[in-house]
Amino acid sequence: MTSPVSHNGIITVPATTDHLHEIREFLRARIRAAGFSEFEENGIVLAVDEACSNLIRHAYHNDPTQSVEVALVIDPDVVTVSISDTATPFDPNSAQVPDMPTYLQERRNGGLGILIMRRVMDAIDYVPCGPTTNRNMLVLTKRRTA
Amino acid sequence: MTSPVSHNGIITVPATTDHLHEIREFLRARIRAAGFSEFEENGIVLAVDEACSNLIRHAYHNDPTQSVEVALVIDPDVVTVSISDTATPFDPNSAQVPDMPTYLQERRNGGLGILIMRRVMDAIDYVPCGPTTNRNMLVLTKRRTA
Amino acid sequence: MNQFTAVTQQDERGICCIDLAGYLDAHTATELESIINTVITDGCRRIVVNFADLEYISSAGLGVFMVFIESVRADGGDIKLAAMKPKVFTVFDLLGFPVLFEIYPTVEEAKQAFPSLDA
Amino acid sequence: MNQFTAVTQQDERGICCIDLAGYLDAHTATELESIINTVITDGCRRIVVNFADLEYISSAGLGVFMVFIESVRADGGDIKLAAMKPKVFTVFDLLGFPVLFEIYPTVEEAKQAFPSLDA
Ligand SMILES: Nc1ncnc2c1ncn2[C@@H]1O[C@H](COP(=O)(O)OP(=O)(O)O)[C@@H](O)[C@H]1O
Ligand SMILES: Nc1ncnc2c1ncn2[C@@H]1O[C@H](COP(=O)(O)OP(=O)(O)O)[C@@H](O)[C@H]1O
Repeated sequence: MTSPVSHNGIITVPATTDHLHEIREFLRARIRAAGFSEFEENGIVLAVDEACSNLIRHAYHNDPTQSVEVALVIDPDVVTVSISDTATPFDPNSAQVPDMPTYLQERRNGGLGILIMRRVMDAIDYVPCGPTTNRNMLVLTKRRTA
Repeated sequence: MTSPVSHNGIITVPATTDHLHEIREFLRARIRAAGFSEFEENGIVLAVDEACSNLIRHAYHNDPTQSVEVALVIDPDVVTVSISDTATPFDPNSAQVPDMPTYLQERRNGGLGILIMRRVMDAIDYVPCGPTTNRNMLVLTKRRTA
Repeated sequence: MNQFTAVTQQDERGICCIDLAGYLDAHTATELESIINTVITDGCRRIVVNFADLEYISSAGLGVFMVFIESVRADGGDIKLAAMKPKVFTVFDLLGFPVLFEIYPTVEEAKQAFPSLDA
Repeated sequence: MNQFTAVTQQDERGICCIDLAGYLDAHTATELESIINTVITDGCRRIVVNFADLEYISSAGLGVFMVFIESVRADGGDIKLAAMKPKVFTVFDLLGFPVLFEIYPTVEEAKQAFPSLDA
Protein backbone atom coordinates (compact mmCIF):
# COMPACT_ATOMS: atom_id res chain seq x y z
CA MET A 1 0.00 0.00 0.00
CA THR A 2 2.82 2.42 0.82
CA SER A 3 6.02 2.43 -1.20
CA PRO A 4 8.89 1.49 1.10
CA VAL A 5 11.49 3.58 -0.74
CA SER A 6 10.37 6.57 -2.70
CA HIS A 7 12.28 8.13 -5.55
CA ASN A 8 9.63 10.75 -6.22
CA GLY A 9 10.29 14.40 -5.69
CA ILE A 10 9.95 17.98 -6.79
CA ILE A 11 12.63 20.47 -7.68
CA THR A 12 11.89 24.16 -8.09
CA VAL A 13 14.57 26.39 -9.60
CA PRO A 14 14.80 30.00 -10.77
CA ALA A 15 14.23 30.28 -14.52
CA THR A 16 17.88 30.73 -15.49
CA THR A 17 20.07 28.32 -17.42
CA ASP A 18 22.65 27.97 -14.64
CA HIS A 19 20.09 25.84 -12.77
CA LEU A 20 19.66 23.24 -15.50
CA HIS A 21 22.51 21.30 -13.98
CA GLU A 22 20.65 20.97 -10.68
CA ILE A 23 17.55 19.66 -12.40
CA ARG A 24 19.58 17.02 -14.20
CA GLU A 25 21.39 15.88 -11.05
CA PHE A 26 18.11 15.74 -9.17
CA LEU A 27 16.58 13.46 -11.80
CA ARG A 28 19.66 11.32 -12.31
CA ALA A 29 20.09 10.29 -8.71
CA ARG A 30 16.46 9.32 -8.35
CA ILE A 31 16.00 7.53 -11.65
CA ARG A 32 19.17 5.56 -11.06
CA ALA A 33 18.17 4.66 -7.52
CA ALA A 34 14.87 3.37 -8.88
CA GLY A 35 16.76 0.84 -10.96
CA PHE A 36 16.30 2.19 -14.46
CA SER A 37 19.10 1.60 -16.95
CA GLU A 38 21.73 4.24 -17.56
CA PHE A 39 20.45 4.51 -21.11
CA GLU A 40 16.93 5.28 -19.95
CA GLU A 41 18.24 7.65 -17.32
CA ASN A 42 20.31 9.57 -19.86
CA GLY A 43 17.37 9.84 -22.25
CA ILE A 44 14.93 11.13 -19.66
CA VAL A 45 17.45 13.62 -18.27
CA LEU A 46 18.20 14.91 -21.76
CA ALA A 47 14.53 15.31 -22.69
CA VAL A 48 13.72 17.18 -19.48
CA ASP A 49 16.80 19.35 -19.93
CA GLU A 50 15.58 20.28 -23.40
CA ALA A 51 12.10 21.09 -22.14
CA CYS A 52 13.40 23.20 -19.28
CA SER A 53 15.96 24.92 -21.51
CA ASN A 54 13.09 25.93 -23.80
CA LEU A 55 11.03 27.26 -20.95
CA ILE A 56 13.92 29.23 -19.55
CA ARG A 57 15.12 30.62 -22.86
CA HIS A 58 12.00 31.04 -24.96
CA ALA A 59 9.29 31.57 -22.36
CA TYR A 60 11.07 33.21 -19.41
CA HIS A 61 14.07 34.75 -21.19
CA ASN A 62 16.32 33.83 -18.28
CA ASP A 63 14.28 35.78 -15.75
CA PRO A 64 15.53 34.84 -12.26
CA THR A 65 12.32 36.07 -10.64
CA GLN A 66 10.38 33.30 -12.41
CA SER A 67 10.67 29.63 -11.64
CA VAL A 68 10.38 26.21 -13.20
CA GLU A 69 9.00 23.28 -11.25
CA VAL A 70 9.88 19.70 -12.13
CA ALA A 71 7.99 16.88 -10.42
CA LEU A 72 9.23 13.32 -10.77
CA VAL A 73 7.01 10.32 -10.17
CA ILE A 74 8.52 6.87 -10.62
CA ASP A 75 6.14 3.94 -10.91
CA PRO A 76 7.41 0.37 -11.21
CA ASP A 77 7.51 0.57 -14.99
CA VAL A 78 7.06 4.16 -15.96
CA VAL A 79 8.79 7.44 -15.18
CA THR A 80 6.62 10.55 -15.36
CA VAL A 81 8.16 14.00 -15.26
CA SER A 82 5.76 16.93 -15.01
CA ILE A 83 7.25 20.32 -15.74
CA SER A 84 5.11 23.25 -14.79
CA ASP A 85 5.35 26.98 -15.31
CA THR A 86 3.26 30.13 -15.38
CA ALA A 87 4.56 31.55 -18.67
CA THR A 88 2.73 32.00 -21.95
CA PRO A 89 1.52 28.55 -22.98
CA PHE A 90 3.50 26.76 -25.69
CA ASP A 91 2.64 23.22 -26.74
CA PRO A 92 5.72 21.43 -28.09
CA ASN A 93 3.40 18.93 -29.78
CA SER A 94 2.22 21.71 -32.06
CA ALA A 95 5.75 22.64 -33.14
CA GLN A 96 7.20 21.70 -36.51
CA VAL A 97 10.32 19.61 -36.13
CA PRO A 98 13.03 19.55 -38.77
CA ASP A 99 13.63 16.76 -41.25
CA MET A 100 17.14 15.78 -40.15
CA PRO A 101 18.72 14.87 -43.52
CA THR A 102 17.66 18.24 -44.92
CA TYR A 103 18.65 19.98 -41.68
CA LEU A 104 22.15 18.53 -41.73
CA GLN A 105 22.60 19.13 -45.45
CA GLU A 106 21.61 22.77 -45.08
CA ARG A 107 23.79 23.17 -41.97
CA ARG A 108 20.92 24.62 -40.00
CA ASN A 109 21.27 25.52 -36.37
CA GLY A 110 19.00 25.20 -33.32
CA GLY A 111 15.47 23.88 -33.31
CA LEU A 112 16.42 20.35 -32.20
CA GLY A 113 15.19 20.30 -28.61
CA ILE A 114 11.62 19.28 -29.33
CA LEU A 115 12.74 16.62 -31.78
CA ILE A 116 14.99 15.17 -29.08
CA MET A 117 12.10 15.14 -26.61
CA ARG A 118 9.96 13.24 -29.12
CA ARG A 119 12.66 10.74 -30.02
CA VAL A 120 13.51 9.97 -26.42
CA MET A 121 10.18 9.93 -24.61
CA ASP A 122 7.21 7.63 -25.10
CA ALA A 123 4.63 10.36 -24.61
CA ILE A 124 4.56 14.13 -24.42
CA ASP A 125 1.41 15.70 -23.13
CA TYR A 126 0.86 19.41 -22.76
CA VAL A 127 -1.87 20.95 -20.64
CA PRO A 128 -2.03 24.73 -20.89
CA CYS A 129 -3.26 26.90 -18.04
CA GLY A 130 -6.99 27.47 -18.06
CA PRO A 131 -9.97 28.03 -15.81
CA THR A 132 -8.69 25.58 -13.20
CA THR A 133 -5.12 26.82 -12.87
CA ASN A 134 -2.62 29.43 -13.92
CA ARG A 135 0.06 26.79 -14.44
CA ASN A 136 0.95 25.07 -17.69
CA MET A 137 2.03 21.46 -17.37
CA LEU A 138 4.21 19.43 -19.70
CA VAL A 139 4.08 15.73 -18.90
CA LEU A 140 6.91 13.58 -20.24
CA THR A 141 6.49 9.82 -19.91
CA LYS A 142 8.98 7.01 -20.41
CA ARG A 143 8.28 3.31 -19.89
CA ARG A 144 10.90 0.96 -18.59
CA THR A 145 12.20 -1.07 -21.50
CA ALA A 146 13.84 -4.02 -19.77
CA MET B 1 4.61 9.33 -29.21
CA THR B 2 2.05 12.00 -28.40
CA SER B 3 -1.17 11.10 -26.67
CA PRO B 4 -4.06 11.95 -28.99
CA VAL B 5 -6.49 12.86 -26.23
CA SER B 6 -5.14 14.00 -22.91
CA HIS B 7 -6.97 13.80 -19.64
CA ASN B 8 -4.12 15.24 -17.65
CA GLY B 9 -4.38 18.56 -15.92
CA ILE B 10 -3.73 20.76 -12.92
CA ILE B 11 -6.16 22.51 -10.66
CA THR B 12 -5.06 25.15 -8.18
CA VAL B 13 -7.56 26.33 -5.56
CA PRO B 14 -7.47 28.55 -2.49
CA ALA B 15 -6.99 26.53 0.69
CA THR B 16 -10.59 26.68 1.89
CA THR B 17 -13.06 23.82 2.10
CA ASP B 18 -15.58 25.42 -0.26
CA HIS B 19 -13.19 24.58 -3.11
CA LEU B 20 -13.10 20.84 -2.44
CA HIS B 21 -16.09 20.45 -4.71
CA GLU B 22 -14.16 21.94 -7.66
CA ILE B 23 -11.26 19.58 -7.13
CA ARG B 24 -13.62 16.60 -7.17
CA GLU B 25 -15.43 17.70 -10.31
CA PHE B 26 -12.12 18.37 -12.03
CA LEU B 27 -10.91 14.84 -11.29
CA ARG B 28 -14.22 13.14 -12.02
CA ALA B 29 -14.64 14.46 -15.53
CA ARG B 30 -11.11 13.51 -16.54
CA ILE B 31 -10.93 10.10 -14.91
CA ARG B 32 -14.27 9.19 -16.43
CA ALA B 33 -13.26 10.42 -19.87
CA ALA B 34 -10.14 8.27 -19.63
CA GLY B 35 -12.34 5.20 -19.37
CA PHE B 36 -11.85 4.19 -15.77
CA SER B 37 -14.77 2.54 -13.99
CA GLU B 38 -17.15 4.57 -11.87
CA PHE B 39 -15.95 2.55 -8.88
CA GLU B 40 -12.33 3.50 -9.49
CA GLU B 41 -13.31 7.09 -10.18
CA ASN B 42 -15.26 7.35 -6.91
CA GLY B 43 -12.40 5.86 -4.94
CA ILE B 44 -9.76 8.18 -6.34
CA VAL B 45 -11.97 11.24 -5.93
CA LEU B 46 -12.67 10.31 -2.32
CA ALA B 47 -9.02 9.72 -1.45
CA VAL B 48 -7.94 13.03 -2.98
CA ASP B 49 -10.78 14.83 -1.24
CA GLU B 50 -9.59 13.40 2.08
CA ALA B 51 -6.01 14.45 1.41
CA CYS B 52 -7.01 17.96 0.37
CA SER B 53 -9.44 18.29 3.28
CA ASN B 54 -6.58 17.47 5.62
CA LEU B 55 -4.28 20.01 4.03
CA ILE B 56 -6.93 22.70 4.15
CA ARG B 57 -8.06 21.99 7.69
CA HIS B 58 -5.00 20.79 9.53
CA ALA B 59 -2.16 22.47 7.64
CA TYR B 60 -3.68 25.70 6.28
CA HIS B 61 -6.55 26.20 8.73
CA ASN B 62 -8.80 27.37 5.90
CA ASP B 63 -6.50 30.24 4.94
CA PRO B 64 -7.73 31.65 1.61
CA THR B 65 -4.37 33.27 0.89
CA GLN B 66 -2.79 29.81 0.62
CA SER B 67 -3.43 27.34 -2.14
CA VAL B 68 -3.53 23.65 -2.90
CA GLU B 69 -2.38 22.30 -6.24
CA VAL B 70 -3.65 19.00 -7.59
CA ALA B 71 -2.00 17.54 -10.70
CA LEU B 72 -3.61 14.59 -12.45
CA VAL B 73 -1.67 12.31 -14.79
CA ILE B 74 -3.53 9.43 -16.39
CA ASP B 75 -1.48 6.67 -17.96
CA PRO B 76 -3.08 3.75 -19.76
CA ASP B 77 -3.29 1.70 -16.60
CA VAL B 78 -2.53 3.98 -13.71
CA VAL B 79 -3.88 7.23 -12.35
CA THR B 80 -1.43 9.42 -10.46
CA VAL B 81 -2.61 12.39 -8.46
CA SER B 82 0.08 14.67 -7.03
CA ILE B 83 -1.08 17.09 -4.39
CA SER B 84 1.38 19.80 -3.52
CA ASP B 85 1.50 22.52 -0.90
CA THR B 86 3.89 24.81 0.93
CA ALA B 87 2.63 24.15 4.46
CA THR B 88 4.40 22.39 7.31
CA PRO B 89 5.23 18.88 6.08
CA PHE B 90 3.00 16.06 7.27
CA ASP B 91 3.46 12.51 6.04
CA PRO B 92 0.20 10.59 6.20
CA ASN B 93 2.19 7.37 6.03
CA SER B 94 3.57 8.14 9.45
CA ALA B 95 0.12 8.60 10.98
CA GLN B 96 -1.52 6.02 13.21
CA VAL B 97 -4.81 4.88 11.77
CA PRO B 98 -7.58 3.54 13.99
CA ASP B 99 -8.56 -0.10 14.37
CA MET B 100 -12.11 0.12 13.02
CA PRO B 101 -13.86 -2.42 15.26
CA THR B 102 -12.52 -0.64 18.34
CA TYR B 103 -13.23 2.74 16.80
CA LEU B 104 -16.86 1.90 16.10
CA GLN B 105 -17.35 0.26 19.46
CA GLU B 106 -15.99 3.27 21.28
CA ARG B 107 -18.00 5.65 19.08
CA ARG B 108 -14.95 7.69 18.24
CA ASN B 109 -15.10 10.59 15.86
CA GLY B 110 -12.79 11.89 13.12
CA GLY B 111 -9.42 10.48 12.20
CA LEU B 112 -10.67 8.38 9.27
CA GLY B 113 -9.37 10.32 6.28
CA ILE B 114 -5.92 8.74 6.14
CA LEU B 115 -7.39 5.27 6.62
CA ILE B 116 -9.69 5.91 3.66
CA MET B 117 -6.75 7.03 1.53
CA ARG B 118 -4.88 3.84 2.36
CA ARG B 119 -7.84 1.57 1.74
CA VAL B 120 -8.67 3.13 -1.61
CA MET B 121 -5.31 3.83 -3.22
CA ASP B 122 -2.60 1.40 -4.28
CA ALA B 123 0.26 3.62 -3.15
CA ILE B 124 0.70 6.75 -1.09
CA ASP B 125 4.04 8.47 -1.33
CA TYR B 126 4.96 11.61 0.54
CA VAL B 127 7.90 13.82 -0.37
CA PRO B 128 8.43 16.70 2.03
CA CYS B 129 9.95 19.97 0.96
CA GLY B 130 13.73 20.08 1.18
CA PRO B 131 16.82 21.53 -0.41
CA THR B 132 15.37 21.21 -3.93
CA THR B 133 11.95 22.75 -3.36
CA ASN B 134 9.71 24.50 -0.87
CA ARG B 135 6.76 22.33 -1.92
CA ASN B 136 5.60 19.14 -0.26
CA MET B 137 4.17 16.54 -2.60
CA LEU B 138 1.74 13.76 -1.82
CA VAL B 139 1.50 11.24 -4.64
CA LEU B 140 -1.56 9.01 -4.72
CA THR B 141 -1.51 6.15 -7.21
CA LYS B 142 -4.29 3.84 -8.37
CA ARG B 143 -3.94 1.09 -10.97
CA ARG B 144 -6.75 0.24 -13.32
CA THR B 145 -8.33 -2.97 -12.11
CA ALA B 146 -10.22 -4.14 -15.20
CA MET C 1 -24.08 26.83 -6.30
CA ASN C 2 -25.88 24.98 -3.54
CA GLN C 3 -23.62 22.02 -2.87
CA PHE C 4 -25.63 20.60 -0.06
CA THR C 5 -29.07 20.85 1.52
CA ALA C 6 -30.65 19.17 4.50
CA VAL C 7 -34.40 19.57 5.08
CA THR C 8 -36.11 18.32 8.23
CA GLN C 9 -39.73 17.32 8.73
CA GLN C 10 -41.36 15.61 11.69
CA ASP C 11 -44.17 13.10 11.13
CA GLU C 12 -47.20 12.31 13.31
CA ARG C 13 -45.24 9.58 15.09
CA GLY C 14 -42.61 12.07 16.22
CA ILE C 15 -39.98 10.80 13.81
CA CYS C 16 -37.78 13.50 12.33
CA CYS C 17 -36.75 12.80 8.78
CA ILE C 18 -33.78 14.74 7.44
CA ASP C 19 -33.63 14.73 3.64
CA LEU C 20 -30.07 15.17 2.40
CA ALA C 21 -29.23 16.32 -1.10
CA GLY C 22 -25.98 17.06 -2.86
CA TYR C 23 -22.46 16.68 -1.52
CA LEU C 24 -21.50 16.05 2.09
CA ASP C 25 -17.83 16.86 2.56
CA ALA C 26 -15.48 18.75 4.88
CA HIS C 27 -17.17 21.97 3.80
CA THR C 28 -20.83 21.01 4.22
CA ALA C 29 -20.50 18.61 7.16
CA THR C 30 -20.70 21.47 9.66
CA GLU C 31 -24.05 22.43 8.16
CA LEU C 32 -25.46 18.97 8.74
CA GLU C 33 -23.98 18.89 12.19
CA SER C 34 -25.82 22.05 13.19
CA ILE C 35 -29.07 20.79 11.66
CA ILE C 36 -28.96 17.51 13.56
CA ASN C 37 -28.00 19.43 16.66
CA THR C 38 -31.13 21.59 16.27
CA VAL C 39 -33.33 18.53 15.77
CA ILE C 40 -31.98 17.01 18.98
CA THR C 41 -32.16 20.25 20.94
CA ASP C 42 -35.79 20.51 19.85
CA GLY C 43 -36.36 17.25 21.65
CA CYS C 44 -36.39 14.66 18.87
CA ARG C 45 -34.57 11.35 19.43
CA ARG C 46 -36.15 9.33 16.61
CA ILE C 47 -34.22 10.45 13.57
CA VAL C 48 -34.24 9.07 10.05
CA VAL C 49 -31.71 10.42 7.57
CA ASN C 50 -32.88 10.15 3.98
CA PHE C 51 -29.86 9.81 1.69
CA ALA C 52 -31.88 9.42 -1.52
CA ASP C 53 -30.55 12.60 -3.11
CA LEU C 54 -27.08 12.55 -1.57
CA GLU C 55 -24.46 12.20 -4.27
CA TYR C 56 -21.30 12.12 -2.20
CA ILE C 57 -19.98 11.62 1.30
CA SER C 58 -16.45 11.86 2.69
CA SER C 59 -15.10 11.04 6.14
CA ALA C 60 -16.18 14.45 7.42
CA GLY C 61 -19.76 13.43 6.61
CA LEU C 62 -19.41 10.08 8.33
CA GLY C 63 -18.09 11.92 11.35
CA VAL C 64 -21.32 13.86 11.81
CA PHE C 65 -23.28 10.71 12.54
CA MET C 66 -20.64 9.52 14.98
CA VAL C 67 -20.98 12.78 16.92
CA PHE C 68 -24.61 12.15 17.84
CA ILE C 69 -25.27 8.42 17.76
CA GLU C 70 -24.13 7.67 21.30
CA SER C 71 -26.20 10.30 23.09
CA VAL C 72 -29.31 9.74 20.97
CA ARG C 73 -29.23 6.03 21.74
CA ALA C 74 -28.54 6.72 25.42
CA ASP C 75 -31.86 8.58 25.42
CA GLY C 76 -33.60 5.56 23.91
CA GLY C 77 -33.69 6.94 20.40
CA ASP C 78 -31.72 6.24 17.22
CA ILE C 79 -30.38 7.75 14.04
CA LYS C 80 -31.37 5.39 11.23
CA LEU C 81 -30.04 5.81 7.74
CA ALA C 82 -32.07 5.18 4.60
CA ALA C 83 -32.13 5.08 0.82
CA MET C 84 -28.41 5.41 0.12
CA LYS C 85 -27.17 5.31 -3.42
CA PRO C 86 -24.68 2.45 -3.83
CA LYS C 87 -21.74 4.84 -4.23
CA VAL C 88 -22.57 6.44 -0.87
CA PHE C 89 -23.13 3.10 0.82
CA THR C 90 -19.71 2.01 -0.42
CA VAL C 91 -18.08 4.69 1.72
CA PHE C 92 -19.95 3.61 4.85
CA ASP C 93 -19.12 0.03 4.03
CA LEU C 94 -15.42 0.71 3.42
CA LEU C 95 -14.92 1.45 7.12
CA GLY C 96 -17.41 -1.01 8.58
CA PHE C 97 -20.04 1.56 9.56
CA PRO C 98 -22.95 -0.80 8.83
CA VAL C 99 -21.99 -2.61 12.05
CA LEU C 100 -22.88 0.47 14.04
CA PHE C 101 -25.68 2.11 12.05
CA GLU C 102 -28.95 0.65 10.89
CA ILE C 103 -29.20 1.27 7.19
CA TYR C 104 -32.52 0.68 5.39
CA PRO C 105 -33.38 0.57 1.71
CA THR C 106 -36.22 3.10 2.12
CA VAL C 107 -37.22 5.86 4.49
CA GLU C 108 -40.47 4.03 5.18
CA GLU C 109 -38.61 0.93 6.33
CA ALA C 110 -36.37 3.02 8.55
CA LYS C 111 -39.39 4.65 10.15
CA GLN C 112 -41.11 1.30 10.66
CA ALA C 113 -38.05 0.07 12.51
CA PHE C 114 -38.73 2.48 15.39
CA PRO C 115 -40.89 0.85 18.05
CA SER C 116 -44.36 2.38 18.29
CA LEU C 117 -44.48 5.00 21.05
CA ASP C 118 -47.41 3.45 22.85
CA ALA C 119 -45.65 0.11 23.20
CA MET D 1 31.07 24.69 -9.21
CA ASN D 2 32.75 24.62 -12.57
CA GLN D 3 30.22 22.87 -14.78
CA PHE D 4 32.20 23.17 -17.96
CA THR D 5 35.69 23.95 -19.19
CA ALA D 6 37.22 24.19 -22.64
CA VAL D 7 41.00 24.46 -22.98
CA THR D 8 42.69 25.14 -26.31
CA GLN D 9 46.18 24.25 -27.42
CA GLN D 10 47.73 24.43 -30.85
CA ASP D 11 50.27 21.82 -31.95
CA GLU D 12 53.30 22.12 -34.25
CA ARG D 13 51.14 21.18 -37.24
CA GLY D 14 48.80 24.12 -36.63
CA ILE D 15 45.99 21.95 -35.36
CA CYS D 16 43.99 23.49 -32.51
CA CYS D 17 42.79 20.95 -30.00
CA ILE D 18 39.98 22.03 -27.70
CA ASP D 19 39.70 19.81 -24.63
CA LEU D 20 36.17 19.81 -23.27
CA ALA D 21 35.30 18.77 -19.73
CA GLY D 22 32.07 18.67 -17.78
CA TYR D 23 28.59 19.50 -18.96
CA LEU D 24 27.69 21.20 -22.21
CA ASP D 25 24.15 22.51 -22.01
CA ALA D 26 22.07 25.61 -22.72
CA HIS D 27 24.03 27.41 -20.01
CA THR D 28 27.59 26.51 -21.01
CA ALA D 29 27.15 26.33 -24.80
CA THR D 30 27.72 30.07 -25.15
CA GLU D 31 31.09 29.63 -23.48
CA LEU D 32 32.18 27.04 -26.01
CA GLU D 33 30.81 29.16 -28.83
CA SER D 34 32.98 32.09 -27.83
CA ILE D 35 36.03 29.86 -27.43
CA ILE D 36 35.67 28.33 -30.89
CA ASN D 37 35.02 31.80 -32.22
CA THR D 38 38.33 32.99 -30.76
CA VAL D 39 40.19 30.01 -32.21
CA ILE D 40 38.82 30.81 -35.66
CA THR D 41 39.39 34.54 -35.34
CA ASP D 42 42.97 33.74 -34.42
CA GLY D 43 43.29 32.10 -37.82
CA CYS D 44 42.96 28.40 -37.07
CA ARG D 45 40.85 26.24 -39.40
CA ARG D 46 42.12 22.82 -38.35
CA ILE D 47 40.21 22.11 -35.19
CA VAL D 48 39.95 18.94 -33.15
CA VAL D 49 37.48 18.84 -30.29
CA ASN D 50 38.49 16.41 -27.57
CA PHE D 51 35.38 15.09 -25.83
CA ALA D 52 37.24 12.70 -23.51
CA ASP D 53 36.18 14.46 -20.32
CA LEU D 54 32.78 15.67 -21.49
CA GLU D 55 30.04 14.08 -19.43
CA TYR D 56 26.96 15.56 -21.06
CA ILE D 57 25.71 17.33 -24.13
CA SER D 58 22.28 18.70 -25.00
CA SER D 59 20.98 20.20 -28.24
CA ALA D 60 22.42 23.58 -27.32
CA GLY D 61 25.86 21.93 -27.36
CA LEU D 62 25.26 20.27 -30.73
CA GLY D 63 24.23 23.67 -32.05
CA VAL D 64 27.64 25.16 -31.37
CA PHE D 65 29.31 22.85 -33.87
CA MET D 66 26.66 23.59 -36.48
CA VAL D 67 27.40 27.31 -36.14
CA PHE D 68 30.96 26.97 -37.36
CA ILE D 69 31.25 23.85 -39.52
CA GLU D 70 30.17 25.46 -42.79
CA SER D 71 32.55 28.41 -42.75
CA VAL D 72 35.50 26.40 -41.44
CA ARG D 73 35.08 23.89 -44.24
CA ALA D 74 34.61 26.65 -46.81
CA ASP D 75 38.09 27.82 -45.80
CA GLY D 76 39.46 24.32 -46.41
CA GLY D 77 39.57 23.35 -42.75
CA ASP D 78 37.42 21.14 -40.55
CA ILE D 79 36.13 20.61 -37.05
CA LYS D 80 36.79 16.98 -36.19
CA LEU D 81 35.37 15.42 -33.07
CA ALA D 82 37.21 12.86 -30.96
CA ALA D 83 37.13 10.56 -27.95
CA MET D 84 33.44 10.80 -27.09
CA LYS D 85 32.07 8.77 -24.24
CA PRO D 86 29.31 6.48 -25.52
CA LYS D 87 26.60 8.48 -23.71
CA VAL D 88 27.69 11.64 -25.51
CA PHE D 89 27.98 9.90 -28.85
CA THR D 90 24.42 8.64 -28.39
CA VAL D 91 23.15 12.22 -28.49
CA PHE D 92 25.01 12.99 -31.71
CA ASP D 93 23.79 9.71 -33.12
CA LEU D 94 20.17 10.28 -32.13
CA LEU D 95 19.89 13.08 -34.66
CA GLY D 96 22.16 11.73 -37.38
CA PHE D 97 25.06 14.08 -36.73
CA PRO D 98 27.71 11.49 -37.62
CA VAL D 99 26.68 12.00 -41.25
CA LEU D 100 27.95 15.55 -41.09
CA PHE D 101 30.82 15.40 -38.61
CA GLU D 102 33.88 13.20 -38.62
CA ILE D 103 34.07 11.51 -35.27
CA TYR D 104 37.25 9.65 -34.25
CA PRO D 105 37.98 7.30 -31.36
CA THR D 106 41.07 9.29 -30.30
CA VAL D 107 42.42 12.81 -30.62
CA GLU D 108 45.49 11.39 -32.37
CA GLU D 109 43.40 9.76 -35.07
CA ALA D 110 41.44 12.99 -35.56
CA LYS D 111 44.67 14.93 -35.98
CA GLN D 112 46.06 12.35 -38.40
CA ALA D 113 42.96 12.76 -40.52
CA PHE D 114 43.97 16.31 -41.47
CA PRO D 115 46.05 16.33 -44.66
CA SER D 116 49.68 17.33 -44.08
CA LEU D 117 50.13 21.05 -44.76
CA ASP D 118 52.94 20.59 -47.28
CA ALA D 119 50.87 18.24 -49.44
N1 LIG E 1 8.41 26.97 -23.79
C1 LIG E 1 8.43 27.65 -24.96
N2 LIG E 1 7.85 28.86 -25.04
C2 LIG E 1 7.85 29.53 -26.21
N3 LIG E 1 8.40 29.07 -27.34
C3 LIG E 1 8.99 27.87 -27.33
C4 LIG E 1 9.03 27.09 -26.14
N4 LIG E 1 9.67 25.94 -26.44
C5 LIG E 1 10.01 26.00 -27.73
N5 LIG E 1 9.60 27.15 -28.28
C6 LIG E 1 9.75 27.56 -29.69
O1 LIG E 1 9.96 26.38 -30.47
C7 LIG E 1 11.20 26.46 -31.16
C8 LIG E 1 11.84 25.09 -31.29
O2 LIG E 1 12.26 24.63 -30.03
P1 LIG E 1 13.40 23.53 -29.94
O3 LIG E 1 13.07 22.42 -30.87
O4 LIG E 1 13.57 23.12 -28.53
O5 LIG E 1 14.71 24.24 -30.46
P2 LIG E 1 15.50 25.52 -29.93
O6 LIG E 1 15.09 25.77 -28.53
O7 LIG E 1 16.92 25.11 -30.05
O8 LIG E 1 15.12 26.62 -30.86
C9 LIG E 1 12.01 27.46 -30.36
O9 LIG E 1 13.00 28.08 -31.14
C10 LIG E 1 10.95 28.45 -29.90
O10 LIG E 1 10.64 29.36 -30.91
N1 LIG F 1 -1.80 17.85 6.03
C1 LIG F 1 -1.80 17.70 7.38
N2 LIG F 1 -1.11 18.57 8.14
C2 LIG F 1 -1.08 18.42 9.48
N3 LIG F 1 -1.70 17.44 10.16
C3 LIG F 1 -2.41 16.55 9.46
C4 LIG F 1 -2.50 16.62 8.04
N4 LIG F 1 -3.25 15.59 7.62
C5 LIG F 1 -3.61 14.91 8.71
N5 LIG F 1 -3.11 15.48 9.83
C6 LIG F 1 -3.24 14.97 11.22
O1 LIG F 1 -3.59 13.61 11.17
C7 LIG F 1 -4.84 13.38 11.83
C8 LIG F 1 -5.62 12.27 11.14
O2 LIG F 1 -6.06 12.68 9.87
P1 LIG F 1 -7.29 11.97 9.19
O3 LIG F 1 -7.12 10.49 9.29
O4 LIG F 1 -7.48 12.49 7.83
O5 LIG F 1 -8.55 12.35 10.07
P2 LIG F 1 -9.18 13.77 10.42
O6 LIG F 1 -8.71 14.76 9.42
O7 LIG F 1 -10.64 13.52 10.35
O8 LIG F 1 -8.73 14.09 11.82
C9 LIG F 1 -5.54 14.73 11.79
O9 LIG F 1 -6.48 14.87 12.81
C10 LIG F 1 -4.36 15.68 11.95
O10 LIG F 1 -3.99 15.80 13.30
